[in-house]
Amino acid sequence: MNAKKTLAIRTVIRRARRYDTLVALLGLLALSIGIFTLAALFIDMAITGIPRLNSEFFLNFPSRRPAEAGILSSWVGSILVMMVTAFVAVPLGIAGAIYLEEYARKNWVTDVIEINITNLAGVPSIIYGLLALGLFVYTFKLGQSILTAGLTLALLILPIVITATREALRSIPQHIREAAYACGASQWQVVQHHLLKYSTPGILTGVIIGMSRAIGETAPIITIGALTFIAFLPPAPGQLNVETGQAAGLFDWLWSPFTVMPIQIFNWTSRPDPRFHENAAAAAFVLVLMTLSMNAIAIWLRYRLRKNIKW
Amino acid sequence: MPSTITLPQNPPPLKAESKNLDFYYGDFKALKGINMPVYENKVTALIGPSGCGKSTFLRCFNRMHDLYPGHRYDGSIHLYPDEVDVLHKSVDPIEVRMRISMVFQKPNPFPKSIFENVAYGLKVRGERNRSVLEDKVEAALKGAALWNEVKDRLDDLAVNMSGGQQQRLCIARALATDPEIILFDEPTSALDPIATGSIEELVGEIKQKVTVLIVTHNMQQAARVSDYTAYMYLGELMEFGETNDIFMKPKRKETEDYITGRFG
Amino acid sequence: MPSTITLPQNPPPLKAESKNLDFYYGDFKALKGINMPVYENKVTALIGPSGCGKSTFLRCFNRMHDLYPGHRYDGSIHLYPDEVDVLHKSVDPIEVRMRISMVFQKPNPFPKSIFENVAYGLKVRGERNRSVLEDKVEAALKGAALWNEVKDRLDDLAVNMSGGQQQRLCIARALATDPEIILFDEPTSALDPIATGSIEELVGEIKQKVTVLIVTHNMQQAARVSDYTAYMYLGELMEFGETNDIFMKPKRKETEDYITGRFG
Amino acid sequence: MAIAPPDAIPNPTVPLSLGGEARLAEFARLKKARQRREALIEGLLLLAASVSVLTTVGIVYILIRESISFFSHVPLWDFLTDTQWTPLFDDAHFGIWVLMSGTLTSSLVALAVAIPLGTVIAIYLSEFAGHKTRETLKPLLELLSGVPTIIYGFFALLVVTPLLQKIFPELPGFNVLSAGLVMGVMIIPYVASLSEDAMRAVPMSLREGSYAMGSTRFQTAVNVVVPAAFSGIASAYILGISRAVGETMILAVAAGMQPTLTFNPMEPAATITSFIVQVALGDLPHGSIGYQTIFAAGLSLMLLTLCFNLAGYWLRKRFREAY
Amino acid sequence: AQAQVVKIDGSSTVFPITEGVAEDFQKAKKGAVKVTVGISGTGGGFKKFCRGETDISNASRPILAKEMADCKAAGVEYFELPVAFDALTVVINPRNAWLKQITVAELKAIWEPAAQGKVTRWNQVNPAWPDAPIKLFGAGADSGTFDYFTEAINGKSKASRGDFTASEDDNVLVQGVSSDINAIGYFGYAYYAENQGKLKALPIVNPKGQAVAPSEAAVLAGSYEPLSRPIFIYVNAKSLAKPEVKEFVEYMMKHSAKIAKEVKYVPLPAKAYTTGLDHLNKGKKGTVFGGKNEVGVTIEELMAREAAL
Ligand SMILES: Nc1ncnc2c1ncn2[C@@H]1O[C@H](COP(=O)(O)OP(=O)(O)OP(=O)(O)O)[C@@H](O)[C@H]1O
Ligand SMILES: Nc1ncnc2c1ncn2[C@@H]1O[C@H](COP(=O)(O)OP(=O)(O)OP(=O)(O)O)[C@@H](O)[C@H]1O
Ligand SMILES: [Mg+2]
Ligand SMILES: [Mg+2]
Ligand SMILES: O=P([O-])([O-])[O-]
Repeated sequence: MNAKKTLAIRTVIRRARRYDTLVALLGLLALSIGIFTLAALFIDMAITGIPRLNSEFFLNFPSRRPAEAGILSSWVGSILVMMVTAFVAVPLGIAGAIYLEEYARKNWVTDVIEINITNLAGVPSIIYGLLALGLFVYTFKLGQSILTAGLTLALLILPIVITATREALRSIPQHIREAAYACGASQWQVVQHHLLKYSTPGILTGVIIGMSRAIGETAPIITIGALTFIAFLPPAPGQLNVETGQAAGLFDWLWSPFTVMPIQIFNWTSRPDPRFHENAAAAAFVLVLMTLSMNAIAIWLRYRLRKNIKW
Repeated sequence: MPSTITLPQNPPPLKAESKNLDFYYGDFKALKGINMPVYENKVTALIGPSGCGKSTFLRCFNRMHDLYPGHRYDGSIHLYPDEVDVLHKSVDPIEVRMRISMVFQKPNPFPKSIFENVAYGLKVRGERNRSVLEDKVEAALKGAALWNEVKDRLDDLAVNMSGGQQQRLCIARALATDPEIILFDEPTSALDPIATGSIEELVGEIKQKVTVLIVTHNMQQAARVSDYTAYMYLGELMEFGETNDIFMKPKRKETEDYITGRFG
Repeated sequence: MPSTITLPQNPPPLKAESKNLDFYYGDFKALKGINMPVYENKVTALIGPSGCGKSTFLRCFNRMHDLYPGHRYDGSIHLYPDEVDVLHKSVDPIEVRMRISMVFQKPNPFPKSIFENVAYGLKVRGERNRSVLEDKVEAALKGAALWNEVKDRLDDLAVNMSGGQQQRLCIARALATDPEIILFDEPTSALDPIATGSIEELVGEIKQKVTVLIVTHNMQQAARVSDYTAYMYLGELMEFGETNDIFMKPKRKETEDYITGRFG
Repeated sequence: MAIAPPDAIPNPTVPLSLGGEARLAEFARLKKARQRREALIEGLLLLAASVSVLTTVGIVYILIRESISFFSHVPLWDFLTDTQWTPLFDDAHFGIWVLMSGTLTSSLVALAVAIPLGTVIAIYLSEFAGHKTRETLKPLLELLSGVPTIIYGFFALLVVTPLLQKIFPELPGFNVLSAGLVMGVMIIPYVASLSEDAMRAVPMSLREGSYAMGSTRFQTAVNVVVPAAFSGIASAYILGISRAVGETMILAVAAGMQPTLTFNPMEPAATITSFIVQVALGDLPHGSIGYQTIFAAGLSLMLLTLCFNLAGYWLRKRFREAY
Repeated sequence: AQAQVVKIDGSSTVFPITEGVAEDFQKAKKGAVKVTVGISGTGGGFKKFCRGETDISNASRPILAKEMADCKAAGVEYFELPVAFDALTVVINPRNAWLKQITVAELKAIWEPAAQGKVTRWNQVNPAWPDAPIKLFGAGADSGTFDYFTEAINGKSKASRGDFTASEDDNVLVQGVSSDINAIGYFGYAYYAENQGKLKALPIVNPKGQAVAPSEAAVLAGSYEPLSRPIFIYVNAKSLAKPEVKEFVEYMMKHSAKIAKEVKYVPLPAKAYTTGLDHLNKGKKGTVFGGKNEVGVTIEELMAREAAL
């Protein structure tokens, strides 16, 4: 190869490599925009909110006096709503996914379900709020209760759980199924003894991500009309009412009015007194910490736990 | 083309027999009118070039094809002594699989403990008694020449064993339920020579108790372990006979060509 | 164990030469001190059992291993006439790849039109002139015996062609940039016999213009297409010589065992 | 759910003494019994799977039921052509375009951020970054999508808008720009993560083909990887678009909820979603025209996202990964 | 068994007072009674109230004829109890140096329905004002504030232009006005009082021709007109049979004055609260406003009317 040609080629390569550098830089820049935003948001909340974080903040009800206001009713509400959500979405999601992945034959019914789940994943959360308002609140008369909110969010995260479960099931190699069948297992035994066990990390990841999404949802909860001052906890099962002497039923709390963290934050930020904004920042800090750690756990699960199941 | 079947002079009792067996993957006919005996407590090897239908044939015995839509059997495989046709549609494939175990090409232990792997077949059969389970697991592991290596770590994950150990574990899993037939589909093709040797030895031993059907692409292996050999080609059974005869004096040119390596 | 290298009596000009080449996948040493000549405008075949390092060796020539972290070369591969060491770290792998093309085991056309596939290497080299591109694409497609089949549908997607056509397209793609060497890694293993035949023919033709290094697991193919053959085993070069000699009177027992099919 | 084990352990389960037809009948009976159990389970699972369909049916039913009453008061033509949106006022106007313009403008701003940045990040992570870098940065980026959107809303209003006002002093306190930008950042991980998955699914052999021709990483990414992963990338974009169109709280908090027909991001605007929460925040007099309005708006939103999803479906079908 | 819950909903203006009372009341009762206070706006609150869904409705304007009819249809009878006075405050950006005061006519020119899309610059309202865009912020269409303001300024309830930033959330409005020099907006006095640094209250020229800025004194003196307004709670007469509701209302009448002051409203004279209690005990139901949203009712007038019930 002659020197002139070599030189020409080197020039071409050098020019082409410039784009490599450029894209790498752009990529890093874009990434840092995202990550800096996250950091800025977090630090901003931390600076404003952390001074308010003490045990009273977690144990007090909301109050018109900013210094006394706390998030007791809202974090308890969030947890109760999440319980309902998990209780509904997890079994439904897993069962649905098992059906689609292991049982469904290729026909129009499964096609419909299939397309439908993809579509649902793209439906805005506020639409779920409208569904809940029209159906749960007014048609089924469940009221603006923990049950309504939990069901709404369960429907909202159902596609997430289903998709995650299906992916987890899909990643189990066929030879494991064949081995189990060859031992004489029935289809359900294969599911119960093997598939469910081995897909647990994947399912768990999906559930956690879904729950972290649900816990931060505001719009559907507002839509069902839960923007309310709540300075009490839902009745614990068996809790005695001082005045009437009646014990609360096991599921009374399901019908109780409630508030959740994002609503409390929204409420505080919309108050005139700037000291409430500190409360809002503190509550937001707690909420973000909750969702971020849930996400972090999910990501950790995905990257670590999956490695432990070898085929 | 009719198969050339040379029955032994004093045939041992029949364990199974395929009769006019056709098999279809959708529209593709992968097996064409297979008639072949399987003798009790003998090892029968299936050989033939890649894609000839060895695995397909083997997997008919435990109705493995039922797992996939569009796979279709035609003909029958009778199991003796009761002469039930395992392919008959009134027969539950699960029941067939409980009588006929299988060991796969790639070792495929469940990602569970060694104990649970071996005990799995028993659990599926409803055995819950811990001491019965322990006894049977021990017997199966001994039968698979694995007991000494694993007896102190029955609770370890099976997937952390070596390939050869895993395959022996799969054999133990298949043995644990006292099957009538064990099907082997190229059980050593993922293993190194030493592990291969120990599996071959094992096959020789377990035939005392159970009938073995083994697919292999390794002629030497077939010659070493089997009593009978079937040579398949393009979905047909070309020749069946005692292994010595097939390898020493094959009746058909095609068989000879394949065995001497002139083709394949 | 030293390699047995039989150089031809009147050696043709050298095109490349590997000297004491070691290669590591992380801690695993996949190539051990390979010394081997590659003669200009000749076809050199690399044969050997699976896992012996044929592909690894081939991919050193165009520094393909640079794409993966932890892959390490030791030793050198000199390219003649300018005697540049393609493995030297001061040498830009992109420049190496511009001089040495490669055709892979599985046809891997880009998801673009036929024309763009063939023109791709030229565009990467900065060629923008449409008529130059058209001429070169046509020449390359003719060189790959594909022109007549595709000249009317140059804008069709390449992935819609048959496997054999795709592989010829990949050859055209490799030819289009006038490389000095083309590396083939089992180029026909994914193809049917007819497509295989046409690729083999092609290799015979293109060696007029370019030096060819071809990995194959098919002894007959090596015998048919190559001028020189190298037999590798466990990361070492066992024997190198003219193809006729290697197949007719191999110097080493191992080579003979492999070639006669007694092993592998 | 424990399944009763098959009756007996010893094989065969059907006694040898039985012969011929009786035997087959006994086999059939056993098979039936097991199949019934399995069918019951399958039925339950199918039921669970159809909950998602019921959800859709519920959504469509509710939206359409209320919208029908809505459109019996408001002519569809007015809904589509009126340029004012004052449904709760004395002089009521119902021009959905006012809200559509806000939705589209804010989505465009967000996508103008999310799509280029997300794509560049995806390319960087899949083609340039080493294994370690990718495994740390990608999860970190995904955390962005875990932050509750209401918090992004306040971040936009209280941090980003004042910053923007330093650059554009004319910028009002509520504006689509700031909300859109923050929304864009929120959407980045959706776009980046899915696109990256799609790019990484492109087989190495294709990349090797390109590198073997002497191309650089950039050339390989642009010429080979991106086209090969196109349908996956398109899905990622579609998801990003759905997110943007359906995002609520960021816009409700930071974009001003001002129903004016404008495509200028420097102005406040109301979107379909922010209108719905705004009304929901206040009053929901069941059965009134105001109540029905949010369902009509919701229906429009649903149709909008449906369009995008169908487009995505079509794109995926049309450009199935071809490698 | 449902726990004892006092359900309150309605006006965002009244919310701070009710919330304060609810908070103290629940503390005093050691959690035996639960009180929920929602914010649906006055109109939304009455909707629920007249369906019997709530025990008490917060209202920043009197009940309207249509709402009375709804209540009647559902058999809901109620007590009307004024709890405080508010000065509906018109605010501008503090950097706005040229706007010193505004007349009702000028406000009308800005806010009337006919102005939509037409009156977009300050000099269109008053040539003396600069040629700058008008940025509008106002209460959402479901709020009593909106009803009152439109009634007082435009002469008809809910008659307003629509192209402004409307929010039930007054803080959104504070944020909007404080960040835009050309902005003008309106909401309850409390929100102005809390944000005095960020906002400037615009003096309103009252019917007597004086420009008066909103303040407690001006409200008490009856000179902040026409934007002074009483705010109320309405109590469902049936609910009053429940001891916890009765207790709550009595507690509220005793403590409203203090809490109103705390949250920056103008408390009524002590007599007003005792009159209210009196009505409760004597069963004097109904409204003194006859279903009209009257503008410019002063404290004395209100007292007189209540006394006459
Ligand atoms: N699931 C399937 N669907 C369609 N055709 C199949 C399927 N599995 C196998 N075949 C085809 O059936 C024929 C027989 O395949 P089979 O796997 O039985 O061959 P084999 O003899 O076991 O080969 P090998 O030695 O490679 O395992 C082949 O032509 C194969 O391509
Ligand atoms: N990416 C890799 N990382 C680690 N080891 C590898 C890698 N690729 C190949 N090896 C190992 O290096 C050795 C040589 O592999 P190579 O692919 O070169 O063999 P080959 O001769 O081409 O075999 P085949 O005919 O099967 O293609 C083998 O032992 C293989 O397991
Ligand atoms: Mg096979
Ligand atoms: Mg290779
Ligand atoms: O919330 P309002 O007081 O304005 O009705």
